[in-house]
Amino acid sequence: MNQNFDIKIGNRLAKIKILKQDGSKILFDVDGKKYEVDIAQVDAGYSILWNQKSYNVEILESEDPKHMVVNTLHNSFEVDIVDAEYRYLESRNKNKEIEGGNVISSPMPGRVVRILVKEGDAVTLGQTVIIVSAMKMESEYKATKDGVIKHVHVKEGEVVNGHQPLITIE
Amino acid sequence: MNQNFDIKIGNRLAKIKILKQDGSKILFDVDGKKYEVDIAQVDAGYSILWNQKSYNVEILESEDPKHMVVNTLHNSFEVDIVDAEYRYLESRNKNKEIEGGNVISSPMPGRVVRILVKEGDAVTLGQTVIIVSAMKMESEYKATKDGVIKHVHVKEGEVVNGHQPLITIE
Amino acid sequence: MKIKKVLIANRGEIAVRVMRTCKEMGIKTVAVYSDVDRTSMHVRYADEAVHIGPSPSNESYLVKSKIIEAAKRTGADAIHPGYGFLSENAEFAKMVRQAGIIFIGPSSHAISMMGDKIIARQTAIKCGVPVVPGTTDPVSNEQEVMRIAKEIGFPVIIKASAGGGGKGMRLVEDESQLANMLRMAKSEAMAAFGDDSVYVEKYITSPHHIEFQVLADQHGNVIHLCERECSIQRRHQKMVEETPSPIMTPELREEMGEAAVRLAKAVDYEGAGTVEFLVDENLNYYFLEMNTRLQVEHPVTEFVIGLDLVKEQIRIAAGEPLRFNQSDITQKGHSIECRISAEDPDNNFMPDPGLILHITEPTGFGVRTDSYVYKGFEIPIYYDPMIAKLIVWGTTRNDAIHRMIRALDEYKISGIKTTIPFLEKIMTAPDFVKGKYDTHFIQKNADYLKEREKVNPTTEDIAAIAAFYHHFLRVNKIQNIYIIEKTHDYWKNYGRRKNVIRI
Amino acid sequence: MKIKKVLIANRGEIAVRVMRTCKEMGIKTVAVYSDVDRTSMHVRYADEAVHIGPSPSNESYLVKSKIIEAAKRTGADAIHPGYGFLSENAEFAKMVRQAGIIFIGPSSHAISMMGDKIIARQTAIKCGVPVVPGTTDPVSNEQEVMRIAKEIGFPVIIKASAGGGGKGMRLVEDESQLANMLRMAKSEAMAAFGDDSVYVEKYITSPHHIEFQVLADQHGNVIHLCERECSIQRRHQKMVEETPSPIMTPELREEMGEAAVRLAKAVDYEGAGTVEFLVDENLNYYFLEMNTRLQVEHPVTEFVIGLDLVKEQIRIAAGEPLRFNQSDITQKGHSIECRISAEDPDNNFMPDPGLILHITEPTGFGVRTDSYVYKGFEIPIYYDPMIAKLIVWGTTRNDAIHRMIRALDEYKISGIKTTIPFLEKIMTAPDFVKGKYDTHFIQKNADYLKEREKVNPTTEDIAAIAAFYHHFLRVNKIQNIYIIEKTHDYWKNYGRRKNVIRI
Repeated sequence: MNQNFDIKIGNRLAKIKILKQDGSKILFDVDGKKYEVDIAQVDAGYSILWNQKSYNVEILESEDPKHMVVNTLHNSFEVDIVDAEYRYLESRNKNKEIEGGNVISSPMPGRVVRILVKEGDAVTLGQTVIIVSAMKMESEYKATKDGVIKHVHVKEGEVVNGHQPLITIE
Repeated sequence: MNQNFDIKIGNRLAKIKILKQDGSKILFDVDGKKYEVDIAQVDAGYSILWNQKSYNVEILESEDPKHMVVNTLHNSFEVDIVDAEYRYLESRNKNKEIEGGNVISSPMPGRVVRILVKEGDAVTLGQTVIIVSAMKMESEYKATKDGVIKHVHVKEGEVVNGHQPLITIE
Repeated sequence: MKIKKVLIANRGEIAVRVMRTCKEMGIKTVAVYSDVDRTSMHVRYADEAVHIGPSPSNESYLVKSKIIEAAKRTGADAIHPGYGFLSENAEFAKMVRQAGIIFIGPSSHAISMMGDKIIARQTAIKCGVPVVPGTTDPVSNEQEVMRIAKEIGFPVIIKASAGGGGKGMRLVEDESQLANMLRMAKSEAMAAFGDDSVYVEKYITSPHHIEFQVLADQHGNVIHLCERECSIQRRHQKMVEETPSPIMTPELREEMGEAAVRLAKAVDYEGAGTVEFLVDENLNYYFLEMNTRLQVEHPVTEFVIGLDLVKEQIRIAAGEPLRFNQSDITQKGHSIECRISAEDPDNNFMPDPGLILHITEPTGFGVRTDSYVYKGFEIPIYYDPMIAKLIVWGTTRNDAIHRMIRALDEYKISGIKTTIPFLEKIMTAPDFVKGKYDTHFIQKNADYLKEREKVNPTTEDIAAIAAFYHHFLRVNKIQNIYIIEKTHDYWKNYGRRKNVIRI
Repeated sequence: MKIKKVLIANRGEIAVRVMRTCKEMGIKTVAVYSDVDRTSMHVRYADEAVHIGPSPSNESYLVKSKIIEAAKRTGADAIHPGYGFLSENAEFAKMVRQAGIIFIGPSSHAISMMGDKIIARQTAIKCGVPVVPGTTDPVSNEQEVMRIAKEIGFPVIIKASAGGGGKGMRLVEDESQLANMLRMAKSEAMAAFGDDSVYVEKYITSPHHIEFQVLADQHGNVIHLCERECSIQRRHQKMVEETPSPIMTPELREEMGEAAVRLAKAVDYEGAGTVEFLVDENLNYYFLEMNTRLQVEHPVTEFVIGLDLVKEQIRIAAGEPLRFNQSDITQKGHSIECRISAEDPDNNFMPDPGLILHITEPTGFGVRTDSYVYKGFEIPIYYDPMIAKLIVWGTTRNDAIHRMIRALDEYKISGIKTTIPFLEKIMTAPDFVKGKYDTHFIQKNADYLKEREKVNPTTEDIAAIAAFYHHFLRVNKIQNIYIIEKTHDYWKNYGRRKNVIRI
């Protein structure tokens, strides 16, 4: 049984092992702490009984099987499965991380209302370059540094996804 | 595009063809009658607009991909996909169909409360042979013909599925 | 005494319903569960859960010692019994209290008294609550039978003392039939039971089953919360309840309510209880029995009176005095409840446990569902087939009926057969709509209730089109493709559904 | 005139809510929809649906001619505008009526009058309804400003006539500050707008936003259905509403209710409407505006008064007289509404449209949800972020608050961020619990409302265990195996879930 992976929950890396199993009763080791739980699959997650307490945990899978969102009654956790592949990708990405900051994007999906610059325009830090609207709220996005507009990726009226590149400044 | 199959809905065999398609707008031919519909997939089925009327059709797939249950607002239909394979199986099954009537089963799941016969016992038509209980209701099952108990498939206290053979009479 | 943690000695919708109120009161909840109920909603909803044994209820939910043990183990200071199971078990109530735990319900003395039909009848007579006239002691002499029958008035019913199953039972409509009917009843009784003694009771021609909700605190205050009409029954099982009763008058309500309060006082009742009556077409009422627990149909009272009955139960059990006088209790609007069961109404109400494939519950103004099933849940074979209660409220009775029809239409439970189509027919039955019905309603309207809307040929064609298209997409491997954008946006990772079709 | 088919010129929860009542009244419904709304709930719920254009509302839901054309095409005899979109558009109301279709709402004359702030204010003054004291005409002369300020009493606010965005606005707390503040306001106004004229208005220190619901038929009968307290607002958007208002007295209710009725009568109002007031800490009230349509928050009134407002709207539009006199209107209990939006409260309420992955709605006693989203539905970016309303009722205000917390806890919407956690904080904020709040509530309690429960380390471990186990089952290909029995039993075909695990 492969259990050779760790769980990154928020910013914490948790080392978990199954020590013993008897049907739905499983003894877990979480960073050295023992949990004897009764775990049962239900609609979108698991019902877990521990120490007689009843927990409902919802698991939302993503397109990336190594990433999921885990919801408890009042908390929501971003979880990554940390295995050999994850560690490899992470070390590779580290070298690339520096270049950011010159691509303007919106954190949410929306519709481009107005583009205030064109390619080749000089812009200064803080100058509004594009306006995106979602659900009757307009958000202005500003130049993140002084520079020249290298590329306008979208058109006015276009529907964009969250985090999609809108404008690149050079 | 393979559309070389028919739809058996209830006892009716419907011949259906897609004549034309433009996005979600499709022109169907159902037994010679034309239906121009707008069809969109939603949670467990389809939203169909025809002649401006709004229909919600739920599709429940079964383990047999050729069989489904189709629910509209007030009706429930058993549907079979009639293709070459279906026709072959059907013709093959026809020859076997005669032997029925000697296996006693319950139409619903339940728990065997009492078995009133044992293998080798002679029984007469209408004699109670087994009692199954589900949801606080007990049902008596009777011999379907005069004969001898060939096999008792279950034990008292056992949980049985719907349509599972309980007792065979010979 | 402040109640901080309640163990609910039950399962299903009522366990969840009690827990909801506990949660609203800041009280922790403990579920108990049998093997098959591990993933049942009450286990998931509770703060804590204790396993108490195998699936059959006599090995789990009915084992008093296991439940008390679970309460001790979790430190629960009170037990709510729900309805059914141990809720009217005097010994259980006693054992709970002896273990130093609050039993949310009346004293075991009150439970025993009302649980014994003869004592209950005697108590009712003693405090001036009418009972069905007749003898409880056997009579055999024709003269005596005649005397009694004349005294209570025809029609009367002659029943075999040793009887049951309708054997030795005869309806006597007037004096001229008596001698003959008595002879037949006696000989039938002798043949069936080897004992020809019979007793005589007034025959209620057109009986209504009407009950009064009472609330009694530990300080001697007792009030009633008006009536519930429960005459829509199939084999003595209630299917639909409503309040106000269509036949009730303000005067009768006051009189019957006072009778219910008198009876509750007579047994030093405590908590929520229900006094059941038969009411005939001339609005004569007769005590039937008292249920010393919460009723399945309590939500219709909650809607119209505006009180959370479980909350009042818990407050009373904690020793608090009632917050209301009788004069504070007013009715507003009309409420109806339909019991939804996993049964096939088109196949003699055969139970139909199974896996819930899909469920959509009705919502909106005036609609309440008390349920415990969810998508992917398999309804166990061991317990009651009732899986949900649908309760509506309307400004008028007519509004409530139409709201119920709308809500039943919206209620979609796939994977099992339910009584929903049958309940819809009840709602449109002319006798029900007019409010002119008694306990014979289902029998009398059997043909109407069995009818199902004819399938419209267009609807069938549309269903066939959907099935065809569904299979067409499958065989041609055209699916809802998820177009995945490689972004860091969380929700976007789940992709956007686009129906990409090329023909 | 009998209404047989209603076109609902709207989308989202309000369209579904109106359709539910139509269904209960036996009225057919027609939905209209834009491109992106093809699979929206209102299209699925309606009997008929007509496509009216591209997704942006100014190309679909706001195009009057397309909507009227859809009504004609489907033979609808009435149009219900819902709220927002064309609901307060006098020209639309006129066009609908000119097309021979009933507009479910007031006359276009009443809409225009109440839509014009100055006419509305003048009308209020004319019928003796108090307005915020002050000038509407510009003043510039210091003596005049001083005279007016003294007349209306300090504190006053000086606003630039040409103004907006807070520029040229000055709060004057007493006489000594006036000259100085006036000078500053004027010079700021001149700099900002090139015009230094200002006007003076009484400053309401601790304003409550309280509105009265009115119902008026075509026969001159007008009643009010008491108040709604709507002071919990973020950037002038209501988030939570309740009735009764915690600051209301029976006397003030009667007085304000009568004022609302007078105003409705003054414009020959017809249908359901809302008169909005500012109420200060001394319970002085001032007319603000009248909304000539159904309000988002109408359900709290429905719960406490016991009337279906959409039903009354439709009856009125059909020419029926009101079924109730003012004296029939009584309040029972307490109701609160929370608006649930697809916004991230922890990120400045940024809209968060997206795909609904999973949804569980709360149910049980006293809980109502008016929603339109379902599992698998993608919330469009084009319209309002409000996706659901959660409305509760309780015997007391305290009961209602606790029920709301329970219901918010049960409400699970996965895939998008919602305002649910923020609303839960509002319900527990001491000022809210005490009922001591005004329109500054959210600002004043900003820190408290932003706080989130600290993650309990055990909860985090349990979440990690679930994630670990989930991936463990996947990588080892241990799944919920469906054990298929080869039977003819329908439900059995779906198999029985068995967690088969071998280690």
